Amino acid sequence: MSTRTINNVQNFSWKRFMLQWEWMLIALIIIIFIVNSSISPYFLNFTSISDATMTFLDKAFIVFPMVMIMIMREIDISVGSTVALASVVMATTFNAGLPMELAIVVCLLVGALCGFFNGFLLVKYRELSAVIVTLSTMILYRGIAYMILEDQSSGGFPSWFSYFGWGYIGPIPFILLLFVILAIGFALLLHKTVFGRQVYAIGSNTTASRFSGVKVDRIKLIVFTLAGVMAAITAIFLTARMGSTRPNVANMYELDVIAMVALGGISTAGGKGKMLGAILAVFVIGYLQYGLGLINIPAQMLLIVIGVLLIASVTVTNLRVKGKFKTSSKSDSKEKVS
Amino acid sequence: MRKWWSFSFLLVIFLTVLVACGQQTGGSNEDNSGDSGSEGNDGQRHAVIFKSTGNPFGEKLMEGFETAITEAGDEAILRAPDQPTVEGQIQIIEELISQQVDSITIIGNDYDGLQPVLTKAMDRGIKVLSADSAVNGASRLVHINQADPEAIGRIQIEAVAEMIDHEGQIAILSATSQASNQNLWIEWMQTELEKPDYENIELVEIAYGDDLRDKSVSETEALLQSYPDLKAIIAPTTVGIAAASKVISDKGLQGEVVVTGLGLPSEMAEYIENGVSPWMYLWNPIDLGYLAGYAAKALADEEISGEVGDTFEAGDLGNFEVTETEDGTEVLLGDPFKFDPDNIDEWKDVY
Amino acid sequence: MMESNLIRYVSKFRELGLLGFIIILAIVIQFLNPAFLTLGNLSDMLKNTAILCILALGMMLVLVTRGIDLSIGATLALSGMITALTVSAYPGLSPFLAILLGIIVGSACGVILGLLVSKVGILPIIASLGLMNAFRGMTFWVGGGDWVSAYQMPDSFKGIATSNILGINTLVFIAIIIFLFFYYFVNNTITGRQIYALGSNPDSAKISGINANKVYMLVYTLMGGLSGLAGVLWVSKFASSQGDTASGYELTVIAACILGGVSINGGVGKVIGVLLGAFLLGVLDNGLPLINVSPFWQMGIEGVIILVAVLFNTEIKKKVEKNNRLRRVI
Amino acid sequence: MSDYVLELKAITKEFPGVKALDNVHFNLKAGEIHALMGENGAGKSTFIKVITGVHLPNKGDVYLNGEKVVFHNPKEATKVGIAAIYQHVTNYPDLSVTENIFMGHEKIKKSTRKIQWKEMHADAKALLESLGSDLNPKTEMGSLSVAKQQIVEIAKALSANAKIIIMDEPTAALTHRESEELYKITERLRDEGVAIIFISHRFEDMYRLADRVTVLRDSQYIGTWDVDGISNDKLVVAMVGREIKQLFPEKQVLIDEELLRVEKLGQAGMFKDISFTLHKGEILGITGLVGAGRSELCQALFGIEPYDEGAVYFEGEKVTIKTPADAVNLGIGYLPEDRQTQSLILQWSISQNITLSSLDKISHKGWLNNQEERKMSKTLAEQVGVKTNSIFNLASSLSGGNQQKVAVAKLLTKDLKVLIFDEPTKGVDIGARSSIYQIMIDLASEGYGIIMISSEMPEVIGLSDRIAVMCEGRITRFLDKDQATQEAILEAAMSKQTSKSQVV
Repeated sequence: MSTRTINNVQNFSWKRFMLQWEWMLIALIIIIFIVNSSISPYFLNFTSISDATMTFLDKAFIVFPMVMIMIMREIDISVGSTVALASVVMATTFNAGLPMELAIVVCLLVGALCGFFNGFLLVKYRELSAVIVTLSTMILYRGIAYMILEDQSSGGFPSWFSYFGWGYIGPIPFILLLFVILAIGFALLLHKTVFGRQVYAIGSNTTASRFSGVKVDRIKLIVFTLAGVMAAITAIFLTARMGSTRPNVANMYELDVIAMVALGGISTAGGKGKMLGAILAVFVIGYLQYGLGLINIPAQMLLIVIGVLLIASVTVTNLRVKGKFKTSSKSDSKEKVS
Repeated sequence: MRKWWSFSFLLVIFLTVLVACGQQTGGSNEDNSGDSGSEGNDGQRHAVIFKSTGNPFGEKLMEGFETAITEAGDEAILRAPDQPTVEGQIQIIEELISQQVDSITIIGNDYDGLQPVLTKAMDRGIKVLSADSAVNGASRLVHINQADPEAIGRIQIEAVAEMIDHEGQIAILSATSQASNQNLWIEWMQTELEKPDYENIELVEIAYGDDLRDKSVSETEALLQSYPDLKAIIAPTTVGIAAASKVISDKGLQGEVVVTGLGLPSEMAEYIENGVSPWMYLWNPIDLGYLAGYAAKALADEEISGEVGDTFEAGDLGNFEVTETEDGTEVLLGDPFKFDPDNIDEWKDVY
Repeated sequence: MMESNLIRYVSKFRELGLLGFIIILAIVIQFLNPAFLTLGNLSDMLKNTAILCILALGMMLVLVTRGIDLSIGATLALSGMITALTVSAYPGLSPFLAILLGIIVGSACGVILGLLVSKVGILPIIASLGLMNAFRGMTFWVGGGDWVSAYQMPDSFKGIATSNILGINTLVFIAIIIFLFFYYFVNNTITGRQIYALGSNPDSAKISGINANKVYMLVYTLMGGLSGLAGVLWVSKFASSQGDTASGYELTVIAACILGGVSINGGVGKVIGVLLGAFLLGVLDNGLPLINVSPFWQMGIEGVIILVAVLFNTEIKKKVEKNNRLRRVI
Repeated sequence: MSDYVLELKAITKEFPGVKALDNVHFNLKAGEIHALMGENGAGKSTFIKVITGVHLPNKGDVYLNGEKVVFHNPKEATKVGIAAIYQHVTNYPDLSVTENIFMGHEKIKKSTRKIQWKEMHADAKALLESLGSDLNPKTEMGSLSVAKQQIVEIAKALSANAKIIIMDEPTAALTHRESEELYKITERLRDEGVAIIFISHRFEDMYRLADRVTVLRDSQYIGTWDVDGISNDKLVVAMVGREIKQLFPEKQVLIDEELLRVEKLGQAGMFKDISFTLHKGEILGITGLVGAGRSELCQALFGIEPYDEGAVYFEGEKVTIKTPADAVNLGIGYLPEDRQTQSLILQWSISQNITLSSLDKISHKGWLNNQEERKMSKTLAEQVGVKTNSIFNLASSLSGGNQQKVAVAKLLTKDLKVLIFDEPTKGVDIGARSSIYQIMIDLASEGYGIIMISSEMPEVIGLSDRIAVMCEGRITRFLDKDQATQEAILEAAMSKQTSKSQVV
């Protein structure tokens, strides 16, 4: 109909490339490495750095699905409780006579179930906000964990199980290896597949996505279930590191995870941000914490640092989104189909 | 507008961080005196990890530890996670392993949960001992026991019996038993109660206040409601005993219901003076830390190895011997110390 | 139509339903342990619920504006700690000044959050999450890791929680005053109604000339001030101040609001409802130990009740909307 | 004193990239009803917002009773007695009727600043009664029907002592009977000396009520006439800008076999008893007043809000459509009414928008192929004639018409057979309009069956092969192309009495 031709080759722009948030995070990591090794002689050696990764990577698995959840403009604050419940159920079923391999499967199932339940409630009751749903299940899941184990701890796992928490493959911690593999997997899933594209679409404009034939409900269910599964994986690693578990493990993990995702440049207004950013943020917070630990900074200072870092990073990401962001508004966060 | 606020906010943060850093390098903060030091190069470094920050018992214990280590001319590192969790302690231990400290003294948040990381520390040549709240025998070389659990359990029953003339209902208000100490003591209390001397004493309930103020208060109130004839509450936990005493004072039940157990003199001074708690017990956390400090030093110097029969000298406290327990070996500090109206004044400002 | 009338009735008198539930619960507990409905126990219960009520009322306004405040536990601890340190250093300080100090500290915390939400434009859940960490850290920091104990506090200060005013315990008295204030404020002042208008429809509010930022500042500052007040009362009640005071308490407060029928989507929330919501939790806290429910079951039971309340609410709302639609055409 | 209570001279309002008002004049006498007419996107809403102080004009002056005034915010306009009742009812659904009426000017006791509920409830009741309504002022606003909310809005304007009331498409969502009531209220207000600006694109409203009429077109002022002094045809030309027929390309009528058959479709509270058929190559126009259930019907066909009763046959087979994905899989596509919130993701590139609904075509086993995506979006963007230089430009950078073309291009990515266009030219400028019509005609001749929902009479008459007119949830009449006249359609759209026998 029209003779006009439209360009379909994207020019590479240095400016756009360099203005990415991820560079800021990489710069932060470099600064942290420099500062850490200058204030502590124990930081800059291979064992130290690989030991460090082992201490903070367990909760980082939840970061992957949380990135997707926050891109979809939702939130899940029940993940910490899910970790606790999955871990407790795993230990209990094992001590009730189930082989460890099966107990691990049960753990993953419990995680998946918890996540699915969150997703199900959100999809069934579209008018409910994710904050309220996951706040309720957060109390509920940990409550169930307490019902099962009360204040006891449960452990006595077979020795091979501790490999999850402490094992090395060559010089590389097993947990790091798995993290990298999953990180690549999730990054590809989010950025290179139809599924990922649809996740962004949902976060940018849920109604338009639904009208475009995107199966919004199904995708939300999948992502929330994934969050549950990843929480269960965290539970496995955490339990393996402790060799036993209790209902109060993984307390406040959700906050750490959300802090990492927010620092990773994922806009709280939905639709924006990259997996890489969040992965880098895991290392920023992890090494920062570890470095401050090496100079034996008191725990309370650490709390302040993390809190301020979270707010500062969100402020900066907000500045980048420039004015588009509105403080939570009903029409913003909840689609209206009618 | 929003932009302006954002920038000014970031500026405030930046300045605050600068100021905080400035203070940090000023390094007058006692808590982290450990970081200032590269002075004595051949000096050893000994770390102690308490359950969580903001606990006066812990502060005093670490103070004692630091005194001992300083006396020996070494450097002390005092750490605690912000929450009483195993995860937090694991992270700290990893950091200490990276720093290649010479010894780690742990006040465990869980009996078994620290075994993997402590084993790793020992594999890297770090001497590990526990104090106050033990970790299992496989994860430590020796445990510094504040007092014999048997003695702690029995002495509280004896005290209660004396307070209520060997007759009436009593209840126990415990913490959560995660650190397993309380459960062990309660077992010994129950054993002691089987003696014919106490046949008129009835233990009606063991309640758990979770070591939370509000919870301990409601549990105490529930006990008083459910058992109107209750004569005494034993609270072998510092939070529980203070909460229970507070409830009794507020209700004006002095003399009708007595409270005893294990409490901090500073927290309990008020109630010992007003008679709610005629007396109570605790060990001296400063001494406990002090002893742990010397034990850590002795282990690091390979003066002792944690075997039964080893002996070492702990500064002003004299000589101690390593003894056998059901799970591993231990060093016993001594009997619990009794705090009563006569001596509480001199102790309440100490810890 | 019978059914739809019933539904409309239920939704209108949600508070009555809640009250009914509390009464049934009370009867069950009473049946299992006769010590429950005694004067002594009821007054204990009131005292224990007073602080929760105060905080829940503040949280209600925050939720009505579609916000949330997770930092109140930390704010409570911080202002409690600062007040406790002050009274231990100056034992002659009048308790009124102590309360005032707590309110000022709390309000300052609230102002920071309000600025972050209104001026910087951070989502309330993230902003308050960050501040929660920061305030908690500061509490440990100003306290230097130590506790402030009963003997360090002057009697006048401890007396705040134990004394009586007009024959009513001071805590309860303060809670009643605040309740009355809120009742008046949200129902009978323009500012109070503006809070609801803003939560009900932010875009219209703009057209009506309501200054949204001012309202956000107001509710978060008010919330902070109430947390500060609660901090003083808490410390006085337990005669002890620690770094981890009221850790995680924000969730209980939010739960009370949700039970009381406050909608997290804004615009909806009644003072009476919130009061009843707090009472329900108070009855559970007080009653479950009395009927020997293991303390470890309490959290699970609370979780189930909250979830059921939330879902029940939405179902009712859906039905009402459908009925409205059915009445409309054809 | 001026003759006019309100006068606007040479108002120009620009938004980044768009001139929303260009040199517009307007005046209003006391005690008159002045109709403001124009097609969607002509600038009526912006004009209202200038009067009410929501927008500050870039050029031009506003005079109130002969004095120059500047409104910086809505409150200032309210203060001097200007009230607006907006098209999308802007109220507080969770608050009571009384509060909605008095929002912004609550009655308070001077000394205590206490809100005087009793007085307010009583006043609200009196106000509503004066408008002939027996509403309980304590009712929650959100539970009322649109018509009743409308009345509350009028009461709100009155309570603010408004001397000038602006009604923005108030009858759009009302039934005939409700409209009649509104007319009476409006006339009563006029007789009491209130000046009323009445915005509508229903000629019926204008003839029934207005004394004078002002027409805007494409952001420009066209003219002001006495209603008695202008013929219908002239008014249409004034609004549309040229003879209607010119806009619409010739379409060969080539109606083929049946594609879609709908039998007795119904959805509680929205529509009932809908039956029609759609053939290959046919454009079926569905018209009626806003709120007649047209959009709801089509959204039900597309699976957004499933229907409760009745059956849908696609190519002769009975099908169930529960989700949009079901509909798309069958071959039904939907162009939503509001492209900014329902169709496009504005912060995405043109290319990503075009491919969103058919990602499976540019992917292999779930993996996206960028090469394919670029090729596909380039082809389609060129096919519908989007005016842009790169497919990587953001959708938000396009004008309304070009955005709509992107939305149409989205539909073409799929192997669809039935296309539902919901108000395809809403807010689209004249130029882009004719190209969208061209696209629709072309699609029909390619064999698509097209359902077009539209409120624009000329477009319905000019494009459709058949027209179904809806009123209050039912199809009241089918008109063939040669029977279709504005009058016939209007009559059917307003007829409350549904003759069921006419349903084919």
